[in-house]
Amino acid sequence: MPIPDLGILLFLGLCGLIVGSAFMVVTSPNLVHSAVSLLFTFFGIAAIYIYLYADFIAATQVVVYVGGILVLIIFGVMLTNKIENATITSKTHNQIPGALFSGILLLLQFYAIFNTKWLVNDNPEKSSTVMDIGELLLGKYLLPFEVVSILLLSALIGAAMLSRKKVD
Amino acid sequence: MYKILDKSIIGADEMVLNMGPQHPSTHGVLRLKIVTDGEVVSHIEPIIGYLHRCFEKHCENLSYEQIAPFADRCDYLAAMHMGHAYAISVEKLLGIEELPSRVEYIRVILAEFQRISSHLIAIGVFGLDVGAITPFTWTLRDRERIIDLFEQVTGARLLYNYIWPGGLAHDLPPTFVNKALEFLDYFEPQIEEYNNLLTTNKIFIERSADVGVMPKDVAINYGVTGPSLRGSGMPFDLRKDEPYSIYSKFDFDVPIGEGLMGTVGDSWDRYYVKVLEMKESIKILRQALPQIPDGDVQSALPKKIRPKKGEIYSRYETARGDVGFYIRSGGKNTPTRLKMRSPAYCNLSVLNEISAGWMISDVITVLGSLDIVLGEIDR
Amino acid sequence: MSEYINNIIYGVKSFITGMNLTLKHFRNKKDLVATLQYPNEKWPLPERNIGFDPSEYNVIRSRLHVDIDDCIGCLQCERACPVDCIKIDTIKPPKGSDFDCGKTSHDTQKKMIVPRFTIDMSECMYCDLCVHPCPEECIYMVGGPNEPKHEIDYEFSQYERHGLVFEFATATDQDIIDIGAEDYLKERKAKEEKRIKGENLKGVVHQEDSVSSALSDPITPVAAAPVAAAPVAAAPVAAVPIDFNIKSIDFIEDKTVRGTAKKAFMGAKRAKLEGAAMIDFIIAELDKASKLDDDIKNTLEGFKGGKN
Amino acid sequence: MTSALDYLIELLAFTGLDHSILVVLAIHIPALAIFLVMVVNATIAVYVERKVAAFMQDRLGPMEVGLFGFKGGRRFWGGIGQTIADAIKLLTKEDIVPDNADKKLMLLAPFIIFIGAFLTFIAVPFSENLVVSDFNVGIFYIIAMSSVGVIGIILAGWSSNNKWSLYGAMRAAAQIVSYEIPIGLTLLLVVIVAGSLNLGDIVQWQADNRWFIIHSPFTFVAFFIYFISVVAETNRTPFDIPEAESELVAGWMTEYSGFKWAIFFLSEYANMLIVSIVASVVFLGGWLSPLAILNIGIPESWMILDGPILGFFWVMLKALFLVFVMMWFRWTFPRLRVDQLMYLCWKVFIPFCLANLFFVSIWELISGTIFR
Repeated sequence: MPIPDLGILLFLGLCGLIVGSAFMVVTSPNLVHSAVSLLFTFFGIAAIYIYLYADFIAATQVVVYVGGILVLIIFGVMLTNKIENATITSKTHNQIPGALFSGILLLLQFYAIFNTKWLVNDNPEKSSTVMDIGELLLGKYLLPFEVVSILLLSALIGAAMLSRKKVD
Repeated sequence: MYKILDKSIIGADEMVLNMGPQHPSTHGVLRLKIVTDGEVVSHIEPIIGYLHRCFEKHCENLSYEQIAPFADRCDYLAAMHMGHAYAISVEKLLGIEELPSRVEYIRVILAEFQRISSHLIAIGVFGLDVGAITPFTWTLRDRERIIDLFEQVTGARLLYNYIWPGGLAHDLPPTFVNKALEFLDYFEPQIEEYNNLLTTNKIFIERSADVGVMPKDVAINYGVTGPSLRGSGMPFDLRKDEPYSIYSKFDFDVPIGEGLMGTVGDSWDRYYVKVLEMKESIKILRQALPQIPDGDVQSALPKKIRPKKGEIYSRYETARGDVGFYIRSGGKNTPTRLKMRSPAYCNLSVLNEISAGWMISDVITVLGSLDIVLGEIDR
Repeated sequence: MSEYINNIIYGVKSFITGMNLTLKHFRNKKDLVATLQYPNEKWPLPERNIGFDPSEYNVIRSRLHVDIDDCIGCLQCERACPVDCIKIDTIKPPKGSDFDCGKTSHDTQKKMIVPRFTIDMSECMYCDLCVHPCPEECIYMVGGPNEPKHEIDYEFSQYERHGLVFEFATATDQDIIDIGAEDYLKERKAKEEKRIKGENLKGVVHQEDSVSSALSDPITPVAAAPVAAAPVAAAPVAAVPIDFNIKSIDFIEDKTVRGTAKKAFMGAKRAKLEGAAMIDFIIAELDKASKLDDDIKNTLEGFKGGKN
Repeated sequence: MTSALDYLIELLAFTGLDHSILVVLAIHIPALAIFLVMVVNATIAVYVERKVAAFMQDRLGPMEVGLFGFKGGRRFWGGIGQTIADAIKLLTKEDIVPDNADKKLMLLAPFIIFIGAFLTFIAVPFSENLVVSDFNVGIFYIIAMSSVGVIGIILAGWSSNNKWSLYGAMRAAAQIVSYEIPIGLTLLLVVIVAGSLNLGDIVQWQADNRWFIIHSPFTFVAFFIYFISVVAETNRTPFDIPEAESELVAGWMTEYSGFKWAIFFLSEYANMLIVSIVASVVFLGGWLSPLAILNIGIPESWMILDGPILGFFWVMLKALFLVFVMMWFRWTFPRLRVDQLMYLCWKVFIPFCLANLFFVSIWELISGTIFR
């Protein structure tokens, strides 16, 4: 029996993890359980980025989504419900239209996947992507970068305004 | 300017939190029912009685001599003070005016040592409440030395039953004065160490200054006494204002809170008054120790305590404040009614007034600065 | 702004002071460590001259000890104890007997022997009140005048609570028989047997039972105690040999009826009614409350005829 | 800088097995090594912490439990078997789960925290070439992975179904998320100067120039901001408000016992070691000998030890000193309040970091053009 390529096996395992945990996110009746499943989804996606030799993006994925957004999600779920009776649940509504809509989306995606001419690089360079990212961000994409910065800055100031103590 | 959202709109609820009866910082089996909004405390209700021992009712079935050890057990951190307070009240009931001056000197010396040891606990535990663990072990180490002195004098380390109505249980051992002076020489620099480690620490000041401010009028309205009252800037000390025993002979000051680090009457002031009071106690001890007169400590001891019909109320300044004994005698060897006004009980009642609106951590700080003893509150 | 900067500077300064201090303690640990390694090093007990003069007592309160040879059985210490941890029995020789109780070391003639002198150290609160009234100075906290005989012992411990009950009396059974108090011996033996059998415990349980079922009458708990103890003590006293006490009423199943009956029982007892008169009274009371039915009446009547 | 993983794969090549199997084999060896490092570190650190605490408080600390009958010999280093006995006790203890707790999450939470610490260790260099996997984005990876632990803390607090635990979790979340910012900004400053995210390159830059802590006044300040922030990130006193034993009983750990609690402890001390090693690598020259600054040469005969062994020694010496300082903090200072902690982060550290970032850029521009 030929030994299958472990890289492929690992990739398939990761895909399984992502899809499985994403499924858990949607179906779990407990919101906190959903949020925890999301953790595995994010981790799996970070691992996929590593497969693409995008180590910087992978680390960013963990920092932003796991360390930031997921924390805030769990934080919000915890704080907006009573802890005493722990009835944090989510329900499904409008199942039939939802299934139809997502089915159409799935078909569209398949269509896109099979009709795209994928560029396959057999010998990817094992070099850091950080330098390229930095040069692109501060060169070609400087304007979008700055616009996003201003958006974030205004969000920051807004948050500070909202959370300020009441001043008489 | 910035309106906080109406809670009813976003459907936020307040949470009731039970702090105690088993909690590291309630100083015993006190239970605090805290209503919190996030970290901010909106209402505190102290629930007491977990240590209730029917002290007052029990005393009606005990002879006057037998009450003395139970009085000690009320405030177990300042047992000498409670014994002294009870002895003074029974002497008043019996009409004993004059005691041998050796007795008075020994009583005052031991009471001041007890004040230092009790304040050491208060300081160390307050440090523990705000998170500093090292000052606690240092103060307990020094308190241990005072307890050694007490053990030498009385034979017991915590609950002494040494001061009896009309006299003392034993005389002082001959080496006591030297050992006591030795201790004072050792102890004075230690206070500076505590100050360097805790009192002037920036984090400690941030945690305690301006927190739980108790204005003078609030303190008086709630009947707060002792260092907590003096921390609010009210120079009221029974040792000065209604001198009992021989306190009028000594020269000492009554330290009050001055708001050095924040507002007058904050937790830091209540804490610092205790540090200053230890210094004043050392002052009294330095005056009293060399001039203990000779004499028999048991000459005024009544053979049998059977007071005439009547009632008295006597007050005494313990380490925690003004303890009062009301005794009504029916002419028997047991009191027909004994009522104790305990200082920590009155001090605790002010908790909600001064710490509502602060955070959970601050409730602990305020509670620590009030320096309560549950044995005395529940009796 | 200057306040902001000053705050930071003060903070850094105070942190350095504090850290210096703890480092100083860390480095001078050899001199500063205050711990005593307990089983290897013992707490130094304060010393005092040991003598018989009260001012020379060693005042250490570690354990009560009695020099029973010196005890004259005056019961002063028992009375002084606020927690009743001392229990003393004394037997006087009958008049005209030539029994010699002995002399104390103070040359006092003893007038009675002490067959029981127990101190329950688990109850003792070390208040020292029993030591001072003793006329013969024979009870003291170990470390007292007879210090050379008894080592100061502050670490006594036992595996069972019972082990902390110390018996100091040395009077043998023979001594008690010699003095002519066989009754005392019998009584003691009976008590001991009862204790081993656990009858006292049973009594307590029964008593609590009846108290809880008859709570409607506040006097019952107090009054029930002698009744529960009756089988032992009351046998010769009972005038009418009818086996009827408050527990006999328990056959009534309805709680309210039973309560009324018990109330009536206590009323009868207060009125010093006994035997058949008592049962009649109870029946009458139940009838008045219209709670009487035939079963109860018959059973109660049955008590009149002796054993049920 | 080559990584231990590559080295192991080369080493195992003689077996002639398939490359992918070699990778799997080679992964397990460093994983075991990391686990051992964590366990040994926790065992020793707990013992040292207790002794440090005891000596600062004029006590003796553990004195009774020995190792194979050896009680530590000297009076001041007695009880060396104490933490091993404690570990055995914790492993054999009953595992208590509250009735209304979310049992699955309560089991999962300690492992998430553990995995966070474990994954971080992959990129932590113990010496030159002594790193499991040498990432190009080393520092960034470490920051990313150390932020995973906070989810474990929140879950632990939430799933216990205890109000105290919930408070601990809320505080932990706010605290750790906030303090990641000053940590990121201070490390960013180093990255700007060194021009690389790779830890090996950063140490190489320090070898070529000078240690970062003495490079400029701004990096000097940055070191202290970094160090204090990581003390907060690892929940140590004076920033231990999530567990604050005098307020919240034990915060998010209140309902945990036995083995799960031991895992929390393991991770806490592992995190302490990680942040100390990162501080020593980034700011204190890593495996560079401090003797070189003082122009003291090492004897020729010792040069055999150069490379991994001596480098390991220097890294660990610097890191363990920082761990000691953390313990020293803990036994000296009171605890801050939640809002004061946030004040310190947002109104002191972050402004200072931003100013630092600005000034260090100017400093580098000037020193780069004028002095070089």
